[in-house]
Amino acid sequence: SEDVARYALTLGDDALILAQRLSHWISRAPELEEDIALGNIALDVLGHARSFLTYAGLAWDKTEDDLAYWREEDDFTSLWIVEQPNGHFGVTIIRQLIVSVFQHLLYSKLTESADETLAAICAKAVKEVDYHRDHAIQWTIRLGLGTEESAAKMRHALEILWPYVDEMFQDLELHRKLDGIAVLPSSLREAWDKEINAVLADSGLEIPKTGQAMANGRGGEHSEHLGFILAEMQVLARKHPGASW
Amino acid sequence: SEDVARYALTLGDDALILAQRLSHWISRAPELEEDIALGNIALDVLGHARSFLTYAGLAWDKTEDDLAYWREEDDFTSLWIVEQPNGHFGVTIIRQLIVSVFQHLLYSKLTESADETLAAICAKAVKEVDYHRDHAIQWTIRLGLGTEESAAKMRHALEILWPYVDEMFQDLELHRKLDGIAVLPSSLREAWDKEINAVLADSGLEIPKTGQAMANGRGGEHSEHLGFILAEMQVLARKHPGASW
Amino acid sequence: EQSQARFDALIGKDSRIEPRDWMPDAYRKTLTRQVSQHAHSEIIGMQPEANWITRAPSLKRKSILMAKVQDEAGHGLYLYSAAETLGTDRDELNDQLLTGRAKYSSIFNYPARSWADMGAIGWLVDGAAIANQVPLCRASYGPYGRAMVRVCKEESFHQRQGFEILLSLSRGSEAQKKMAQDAVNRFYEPALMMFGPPDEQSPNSKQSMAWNIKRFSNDELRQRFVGMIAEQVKVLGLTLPDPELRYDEETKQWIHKDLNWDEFMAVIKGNGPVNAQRMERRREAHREGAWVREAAAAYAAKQVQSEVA
Amino acid sequence: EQSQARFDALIGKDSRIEPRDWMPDAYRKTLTRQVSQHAHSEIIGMQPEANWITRAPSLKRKSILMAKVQDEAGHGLYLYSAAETLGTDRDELNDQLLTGRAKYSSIFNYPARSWADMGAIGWLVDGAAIANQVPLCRASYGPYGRAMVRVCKEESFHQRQGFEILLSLSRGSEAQKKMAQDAVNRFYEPALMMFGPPDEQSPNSKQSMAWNIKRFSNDELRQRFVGMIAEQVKVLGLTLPDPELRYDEETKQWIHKDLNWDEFMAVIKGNGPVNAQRMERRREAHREGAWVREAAAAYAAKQVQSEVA
Repeated sequence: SEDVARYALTLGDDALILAQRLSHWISRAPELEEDIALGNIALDVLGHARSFLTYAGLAWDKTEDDLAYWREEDDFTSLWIVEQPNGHFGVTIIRQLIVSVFQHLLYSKLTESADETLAAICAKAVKEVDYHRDHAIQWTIRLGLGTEESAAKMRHALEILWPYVDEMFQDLELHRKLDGIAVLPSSLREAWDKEINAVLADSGLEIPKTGQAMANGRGGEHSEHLGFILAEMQVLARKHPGASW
Repeated sequence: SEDVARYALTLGDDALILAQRLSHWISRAPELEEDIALGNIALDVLGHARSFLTYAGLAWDKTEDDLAYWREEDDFTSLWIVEQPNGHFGVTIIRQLIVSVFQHLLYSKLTESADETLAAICAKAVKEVDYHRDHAIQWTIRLGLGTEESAAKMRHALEILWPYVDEMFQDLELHRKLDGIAVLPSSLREAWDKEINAVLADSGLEIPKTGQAMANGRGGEHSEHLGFILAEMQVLARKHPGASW
Repeated sequence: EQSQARFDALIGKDSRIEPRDWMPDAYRKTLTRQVSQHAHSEIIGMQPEANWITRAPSLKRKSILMAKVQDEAGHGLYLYSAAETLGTDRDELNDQLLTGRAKYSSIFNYPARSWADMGAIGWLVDGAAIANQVPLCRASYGPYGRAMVRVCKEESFHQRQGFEILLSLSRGSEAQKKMAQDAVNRFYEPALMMFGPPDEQSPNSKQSMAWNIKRFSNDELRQRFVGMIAEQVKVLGLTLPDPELRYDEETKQWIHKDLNWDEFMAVIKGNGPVNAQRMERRREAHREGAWVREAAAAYAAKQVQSEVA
Repeated sequence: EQSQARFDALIGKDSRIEPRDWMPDAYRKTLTRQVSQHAHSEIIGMQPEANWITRAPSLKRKSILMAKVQDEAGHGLYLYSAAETLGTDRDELNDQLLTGRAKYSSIFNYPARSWADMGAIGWLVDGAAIANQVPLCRASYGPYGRAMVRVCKEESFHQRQGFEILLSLSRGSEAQKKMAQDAVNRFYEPALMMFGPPDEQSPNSKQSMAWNIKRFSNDELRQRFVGMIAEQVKVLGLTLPDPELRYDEETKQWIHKDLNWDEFMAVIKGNGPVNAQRMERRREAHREGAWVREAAAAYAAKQVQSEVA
């Protein structure tokens, strides 16, 4: 149904924008192993985006590329957290921690979705996200406990990214309509809090005292970053309407 | 003539891309006074770009905006030095030093161009560039002699930007054809070297031992940066072909 | 005692208080807070517009926008200078901003999502600012009043430029007109809230009026502003997102929809869409610029030494 | 003496030298240089392609490109490992790269200006690399030869992907075809120069061949490569920018245009279009990542301590 497509679109957009952000690390990481790790994660996440977008596109007779390259900013439904800049490595790690723990919980539940395609996509994706989550956790601990400098950078990363946490858990009308198919984001909050609290405790870090941004990416109201991300991502495709590559 | 237009285009493109780079500092400078100073410089340089492009466009019945927003990367003729990223403040200052000393010499000579429009544009521009040059020189001295850290950053800035110096002084067939109208870039080299050497000596800095990049911006062969600069600069205009703003 | 009497007399005959004059601590404190908040607002207010400089759709608009953002930095400078005459230096004021102890106008915590926002910000946000600020040109504290004269002159220029941006868009393609309407829809209510809470909930206003800092109440200023934009929007060929808006002939008042003061309070508390981003940009610029400021200071110190030697 | 004899015997019967085996210093040094240069080339070679990941024109191509650049990082890792078996550790090898003491393939000092360069790099650059590397799978040094087997497998996959990119473009719109031809024009000559100077100017080759590291001369390899691409370019519907190119039946040799060895030498010396940029990107990543590596090391040290305690 179109509702399922709209739901798949939200999952696809998050993954697409996150992959775009992560891929910028390739050839710029702190060490070669991380060029590979972040690149692998980006590649996995791009794969999830492609699956979700391809599935969503069926409802409107659109391809993954139609959806990725030919929508305008306010047609995108990505969360603000995935739009946030890479910053230094610690910022990227904290963003990964926040998002991959969330995605892991979400995709795990979605493997039981009444929508078989969504369940199948998530069954594959969840195994990969499990690794992303582990990668983020290990680095959070390492940098949280490493040096004074790294701990300070991690605290800073938490401070600048924390405002975008609540948005992930906002229930929409769409979620409620898709009972049995979609997962109510709010239902994941408790488990997410528990896991994040445990990781931060293991890392000598704390939940920062920041406000929460009035973010409404699902409604097409995006952070100021998305316009720049899309300008770069879409520039070539848009110069050649109708082209095959 | 079309040759004069092509020459004006080269001057306009340098200024346009430099203005685009500089304008990114606004709201990000090390102190409020520098937000204003760099912004003023960017605004001046954009003004020069507009004058040169408007004049160039007459030959092809194009507006400044046609030329700025609707040409492809390989139609641009900017030098690689102006395409280089802002980096930290010291990189921007050294780029300004290299370019504004060059432009000051160039525009000064062009005030005597047999082409009256070019002469008039440059007569106005040279006064402004004189200030840009002074701004760059003062900061080069201040940062070169300030702290160990600032001196190290300035040495680094010189190293990464020096490879793009020779390109500025390359004579083209176009310059030779426009005898009395254009200035042969090579004719400025001696004065430029002298001035730069003096500034670096006053700043406790030296000309770095780097290679020279095979740069051919005038021929439309650009650094890898220009594509990104144009994607951002042109994105909005290109979404609305034929629109007025 | 005598000082207080002299101060009261100056206020009483609507004269100006100057930096060298004695003034009550509360007056100094109130003014320092107000003037520095105003300065901070100019500085933070550069960000939504800076966001579109590199993407401005014509070189003329790019140039105008750059000049405008420059002016805002300039306003920030005058206003910090005015605040400094009250005895708090700029580093301390800046520190208050960076640590979140000082506020700035909450309107700048909304993102500038489209080019049309450059129009809406100019027309509505600068428009509201002017309505607020014109009376401040007569503020009892001399340096503030004089700074405001200069600021207001430039702001009204900016407002006209904003209006022109919207006018061009509304006369343009369907997509452009839609962009303009969308921007007006988003900025209308936050702009109306720039005048602050309704009078009955604004306890500080009375003292400020007694001191001849504030000349009109929040609601009075909001009325003037709504009346003005209700007329101008017709020229623009756009609509205000307020179906209830009308002029009530009986009460001689503009009736507008209820404003979302819960949102206003949330934004002030730090929970607006881009509070975190705005603050981090400021902090980042400060952090990244530290070595430059240190080097400049070290160089200046060496110069002094060598002159002495 | 005895060791040398044993080494010579192994080489003589075309057997493999393994890390534990004795080997002449010159052999070790030559191999260390060659293997680490190869590793560096993989690492620097990521940059021109990384330049287009964020702008790839379809998600499928983006995905393939990301996987390719990943593979290159992986090749870098195997090759550094192979080099380490010769007794120089990775930090030292990396330091040689960052300080400019070590070289990398000069082809990567040309910019990737358009999407079609992703095709041309895959088809021509990886193609030339494969022609060079397939014989290296039989290199006398075991770890190097085995690493090359793995590398070659993936490279030939990359080459096919590059070919496919160009094929799609050449069958596409006029603009796409032009983009493809332009990329081939720019990469043809630098790719031919990847095999190194003509044999008569390549003094080191002889020793490498005697040691069973190199199996064919520069010119022999270049011949094979030119022959291959001269055929393939027809399938692409593109042309090679070499009007002189022909197969001479008499000499059984491909005749190609004179290559610009002055440019080649200039690029090697650091004066190519993007040498400075490539090196700075590597240095920047190293510099910006220092705190991460330090923290990881500090954490690892603490773990060891707590295990001991």
